Amino acid sequence: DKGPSSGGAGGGGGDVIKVGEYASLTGKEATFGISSHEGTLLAVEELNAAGGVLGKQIKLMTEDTQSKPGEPATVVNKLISRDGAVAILGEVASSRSLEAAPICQQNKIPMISPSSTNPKVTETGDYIFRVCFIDPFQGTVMANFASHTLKAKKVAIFTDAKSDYSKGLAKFFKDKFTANGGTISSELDYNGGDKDFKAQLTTIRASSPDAVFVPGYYTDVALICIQAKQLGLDVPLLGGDGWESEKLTEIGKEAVEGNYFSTHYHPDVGSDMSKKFLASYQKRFNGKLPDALAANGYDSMMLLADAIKRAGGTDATKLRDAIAATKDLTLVTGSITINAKRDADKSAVILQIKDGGYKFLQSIQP
Amino acid sequence: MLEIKDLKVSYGAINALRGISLTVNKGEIVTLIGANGAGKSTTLRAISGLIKAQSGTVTYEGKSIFNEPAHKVVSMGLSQVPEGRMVFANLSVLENLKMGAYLRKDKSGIAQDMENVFNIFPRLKERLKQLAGTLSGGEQQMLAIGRALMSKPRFLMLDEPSLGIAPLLVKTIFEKIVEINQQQGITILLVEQNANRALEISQRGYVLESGEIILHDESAKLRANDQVRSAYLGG
Amino acid sequence: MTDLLQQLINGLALGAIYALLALGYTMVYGVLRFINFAHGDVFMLGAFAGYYLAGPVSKVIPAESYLGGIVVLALAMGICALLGVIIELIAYRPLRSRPRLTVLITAIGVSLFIEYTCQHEKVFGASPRKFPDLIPNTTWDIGGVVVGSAQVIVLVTTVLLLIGLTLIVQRTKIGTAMRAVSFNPQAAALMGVNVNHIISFTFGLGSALAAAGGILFAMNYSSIDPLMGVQTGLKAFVAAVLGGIGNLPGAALGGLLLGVIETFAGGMKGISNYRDAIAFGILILILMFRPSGLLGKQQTEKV
Amino acid sequence: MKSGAKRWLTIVIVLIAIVSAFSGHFNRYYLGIGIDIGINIILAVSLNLIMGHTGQFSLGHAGFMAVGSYTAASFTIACAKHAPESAAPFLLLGGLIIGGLMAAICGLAVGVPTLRLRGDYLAIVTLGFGEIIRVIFQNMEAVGAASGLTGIPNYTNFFWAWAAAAITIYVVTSLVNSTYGRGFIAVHDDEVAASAMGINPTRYKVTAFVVGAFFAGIAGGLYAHHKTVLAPTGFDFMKSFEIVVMVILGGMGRTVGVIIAAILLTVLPEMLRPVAEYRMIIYSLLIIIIMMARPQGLFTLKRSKGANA
Amino acid sequence: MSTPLLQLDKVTIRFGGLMAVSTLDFQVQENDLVGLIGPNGAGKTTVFNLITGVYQPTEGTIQFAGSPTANRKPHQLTKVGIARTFQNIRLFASLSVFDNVRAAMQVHRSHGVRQALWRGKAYQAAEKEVNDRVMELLEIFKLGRLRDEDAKNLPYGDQRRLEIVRALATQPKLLLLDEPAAGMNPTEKAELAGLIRSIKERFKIAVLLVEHDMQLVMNLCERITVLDYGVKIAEGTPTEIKRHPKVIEAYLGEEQPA
Ligand SMILES: Nc1ncnc2c1ncn2[C@@H]1O[C@H](COP(=O)(O)OP(=O)(O)OP(=O)(O)O)[C@@H](O)[C@H]1O
Ligand SMILES: Nc1ncnc2c1ncn2[C@@H]1O[C@H](COP(=O)(O)OP(=O)(O)OP(=O)(O)O)[C@@H](O)[C@H]1O
Ligand SMILES: [Mg+2]
Ligand SMILES: [Mg+2]
Repeated sequence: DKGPSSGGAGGGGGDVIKVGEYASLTGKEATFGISSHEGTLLAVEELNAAGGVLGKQIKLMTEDTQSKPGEPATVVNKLISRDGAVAILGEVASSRSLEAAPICQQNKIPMISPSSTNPKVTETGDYIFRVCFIDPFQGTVMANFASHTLKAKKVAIFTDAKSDYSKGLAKFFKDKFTANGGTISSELDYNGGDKDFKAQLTTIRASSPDAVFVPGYYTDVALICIQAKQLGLDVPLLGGDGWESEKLTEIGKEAVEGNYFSTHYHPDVGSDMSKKFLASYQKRFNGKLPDALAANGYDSMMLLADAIKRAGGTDATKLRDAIAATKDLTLVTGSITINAKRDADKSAVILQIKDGGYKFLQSIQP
Repeated sequence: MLEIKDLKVSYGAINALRGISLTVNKGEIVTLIGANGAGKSTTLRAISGLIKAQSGTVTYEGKSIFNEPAHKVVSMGLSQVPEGRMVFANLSVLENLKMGAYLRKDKSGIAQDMENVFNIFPRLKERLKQLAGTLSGGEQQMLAIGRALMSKPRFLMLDEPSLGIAPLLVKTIFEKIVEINQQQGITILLVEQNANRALEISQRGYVLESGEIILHDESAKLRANDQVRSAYLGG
Repeated sequence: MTDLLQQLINGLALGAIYALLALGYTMVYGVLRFINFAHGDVFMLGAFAGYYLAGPVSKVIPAESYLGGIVVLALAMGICALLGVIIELIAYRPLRSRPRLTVLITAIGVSLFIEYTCQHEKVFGASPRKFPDLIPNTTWDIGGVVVGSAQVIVLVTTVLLLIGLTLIVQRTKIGTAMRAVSFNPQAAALMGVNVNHIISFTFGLGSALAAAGGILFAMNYSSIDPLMGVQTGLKAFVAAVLGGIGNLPGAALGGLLLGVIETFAGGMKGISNYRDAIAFGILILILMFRPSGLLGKQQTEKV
Repeated sequence: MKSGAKRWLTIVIVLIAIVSAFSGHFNRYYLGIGIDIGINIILAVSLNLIMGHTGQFSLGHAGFMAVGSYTAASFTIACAKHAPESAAPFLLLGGLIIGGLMAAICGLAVGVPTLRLRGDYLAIVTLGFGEIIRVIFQNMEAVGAASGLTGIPNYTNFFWAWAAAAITIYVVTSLVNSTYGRGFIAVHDDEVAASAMGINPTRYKVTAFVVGAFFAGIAGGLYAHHKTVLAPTGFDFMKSFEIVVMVILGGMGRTVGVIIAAILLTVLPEMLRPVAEYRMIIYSLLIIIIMMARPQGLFTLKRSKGANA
Repeated sequence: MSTPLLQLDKVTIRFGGLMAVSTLDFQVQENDLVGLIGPNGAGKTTVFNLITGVYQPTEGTIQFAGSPTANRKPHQLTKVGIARTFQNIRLFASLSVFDNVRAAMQVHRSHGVRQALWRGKAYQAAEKEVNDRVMELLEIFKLGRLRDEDAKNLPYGDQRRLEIVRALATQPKLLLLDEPAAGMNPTEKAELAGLIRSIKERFKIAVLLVEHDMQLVMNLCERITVLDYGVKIAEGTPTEIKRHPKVIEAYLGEEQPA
């Protein structure tokens, strides 16, 4: 059926609001994509249960990208051109968000990325937004923490060469940390999904750092912590929000104890919304604890809903302007303001892993 | 000992056998001759279970072996020297011979038969360790025959055993065929292009043409038959 | 020096896992002449079998004991052997007489099927899990060189299995039959070999090896997930080819070598991000000079 | 396929041009899939020359595609700044050709030293080559490293994709159906006999590699200007597998079958989208089932025989 | 006397410890029909492999048409005029009968990739000429009606004949036939003998024949060389060879068919 189509205009009519989501639900990065999707799903369910937005139910249309480049372009085209989505949410991986962003921009459909931290994503155009940190912020936060709080002089950096998130954080960490007067004792790379890190860790051990910065995802980080311990590398390991997941402590056990990472919130100091989210997520998903990606997924939908309300509808330009005008909106991951670069300004917290849980250390304003 | 009735085989659209019937009695040597592509090899393959026939009956020692898998048929004492030799190229000569005795358990019997094979084909003994794939064509043919004998068959089917064999050895091979038939009591179904020789040593013969048996008689009579002489014996 | 030694140990332990998996690839290849791409997935299933068995077994035999570990290993190997036999029966056997590339695609299909099915939330789900400690986990620190018990066990198991398999293939009747089937199944059938049995046996054995590899891997690295077999399986396959596919000692050698190369490349500053490229580069170089792998025989085809 | 071949090619390209003139009316999603199909046809048909016709098991096709895509994209990105909008088709064409040539050079670089290798050894080396390419791009900051190359102009349209596909099909079939080209299949069937018949196996194998790689590079260039973003992970061995599956599913050496397989394997996953979470499970099952139902390949029309036929 | 077409000087080849051919001197003149016989494993096929460049001799030299063949690849030697058939048939199994011959014809065609793609007038004329020649050759061997059959589906005897046609298509000066009559019955063999003689005359080529059928060899060949264990044990006319005691002992056996 090749009938002519609306080409993506409208779609807001009728009694539902169609929101498109693309996520890696299968493939190598499925575990992250699924988390993010679950957060978004929860938000939609809560919104609909509360009567929807502007009296309309939200219809979430989710497409799987299989963690594969090339797919986002196809599915976002489908969501916009065939299914008539008025806004797009996604993705976790920046490289895939970067593929979808030009299409949204071209079709003038607002896109909000929950967790793509690469600065380039929102540079694509004025319809592209995000609710997460960007690499410079988190990298800087942890560099300052290493220099000022840990008083580290020599730090090793261990990066996931496959992930631009990891590389971004590493770069900004390095810039700030050396600016603070520290030295980088060694820089090594791994490939996300590797299981054996002993080779690199042995070299890191030989450079005798005061701490190791590992800006990666919990799946790898848990193993890195274990193998570092095994090799007798007894210095603190630091990371970013990619660490946050119950899996980190479940797999890493005592090996992850005492390490530090930055993330969005901690229940102890978070808003009521954070606490409520924690409870409802656990209830909805069989007792599973939400990770940072789930929280961002949730927030991306909530931010969109808020903007739709303020825009009074789903007219693309108005919606875009409303998203851009978001200010001090309290969400799960903190109070969010969309800045001129269409990135989210929000505070970060630094946590330490203690007794299988997280201990709040400090909160940092953007 | 072996009785085939109305056996039909086809390869896709090609009807290789259009319903042939043939019998081999215990202790006999029977020859199957025919032009290229007549279906001789197909007959042997269908008997030994290497290919599936469409219809017909194959009875061996009173039991039906129609479309039984090859390894079952072999375990009943029926062995084949296949066309194109099919030696195990990546195994040594010795291992090939041992494979022939795969189903046997009697160590001393195996050793004795091995000696027997070496008596017929001394060349094989010289090359025990050589990989079968590097043997000359004739050497491979010797190995294929030797290997079949190692299974101590009661019924042996030979598909062109003299193919590519030097004259002196051809003579030996035919002598040995007679010898194993008479001394060991092995019944033999022989496919040969060297029809003269084959009919000399066999009791009866069948002539196959385009998938059908057109003649069947005592070997001596076939040799005297004008039609057979002009078509298969070279005038 | 300490670091060099440490890297060597790291490399050997990693390589031993590759070797174990490569043995399975090579076994199946040796008989059927096709690459069983689902091998890496059986490896994963072996690890998950261990994961689910550990609980029940620990009710009978105390957890974190060597006996318990061996029981779990044996059970998982048995389960996967059966699984391998079933996969062959259903997916590969109907295509027996077809060109082996056809079977290869089916194998890729089976591999994808297992991966996606296991990633489904109703099966294992996509996220990684903690693999229980099956055996007492000790590490020895010998002058700065750290060796873990799991690493030692992997190495020892690999060597033992290699010896065992080589004996089976070279010395036993069934081994000769395996080699005969590999070259010419028709002729083998004419010798009275039940080709189906031999192939089932090979698949069973190969899959059991994969399961052993999976469990040892999981013991070493603590976490398991449905895609754990993809990368490792690929590397093991590379190792098998490097050693000369179809050749058992070659597979072991290839695995160890690949592990060591990867480890040294990975541990080098500045090029650690090129680790896989370097490993493959060296592999290509080796094959250039030894086109049939390290221990593979050059198949001289007589014309 | 005789004297008419050239005329056929012209007719088909004109047809494609006419269809694509109306492409503005198509849904972008379907249009995008249409372009994907064109690209996949190029990939499959070109790999078919290497694998199906010449019998070299290559698992590195995605690597050639990567080379072509990155080269073409870098070229157009660099030139687009200085050129007017109307130059787009020429930039694309230039990019495609440069990308194709670059890939062809890589094909030569892989083909020549690996000639001594057979079967699975060749497969491994090509796979290794593909992975090396991927790792290099993943670490090359100039092309965006892990975050990928962005800002590629969206030049590829239905016309370009399908015209390139038509040309690929034309070239590969013309080549193979000529007296010269029978050598490809002869080398596949029996290398020893081929060389005894005066056919230089080396030359044929390298030619297949180079021509195949060239078109893979073209496909890569089209892909780059279609998706407008390139990520190195998109060119890993799974991508090569996908193309191999198309070739084998289509029936090695059967061009029509391979084209149909390329279409089917592009459309099938899209059609399965409604079953969401079961999609890839069903997809993989279908591959297995198709392989069992038609082990000789989807399409087994007799290969065209003599030249007079 | 002019230089022989093919000349082997003290050619030796070893496989490990086995000396398959040992200091062999041997010649073939233009338009000669020479037989090479000997027991199984004597080294006949190996001699073919040496002449065609499949193997390189361990020692000694081979000259073809006056120039040494050392270090030349089989396909290069085919180009200068050596063609062969194989003892274990090696056709291009998945190509049709027609295309088997056509593939062999590309040797002497000047057009390659470029012409095949452009398909100009000259190309089409050349293709047509090839096709005509292929059919002509097939007809000589009565294979014309099988032109579209896949080679692998032919009966054994037809495969053997197709091998000869394919070798002829390379337009050789010297044709090496390795047991061409194997698997044929006496009637078919007689027919084949006639064919070999006629192509030798018609195409003015030399033929070197390996064959175990003595009737065929003795009737056909002008000269015969006998090998045993890689060593030349006799050389001469058929009549001489038939009576040669060494040959009788090693190869022929006592009673000989006429
Ligand atoms: N695998 C096959 N596929 C298709 N046709 C086949 C196959 N094998 C044999 N045939 C055909 O079946 C017919 C009988 O072949 P078969 O091999 O039985 O003949 P034969 O009498 O043994 O001939 P020969 O003397 O040449 O060995 C022939 O027409 C042959 O072309
Ligand atoms: N590649 C090889 N490796 C080892 N031995 C070989 C090789 N090729 C040939 N031989 C040996 O060399 C000897 C000569 O073999 P060749 O094939 O030339 O014999 P032939 O005279 O053609 O015999 P036949 O009449 O049986 O075909 C044989 O004993 C064979 O086993
Ligand atoms: Mg036959
Ligand atoms: Mg020979």
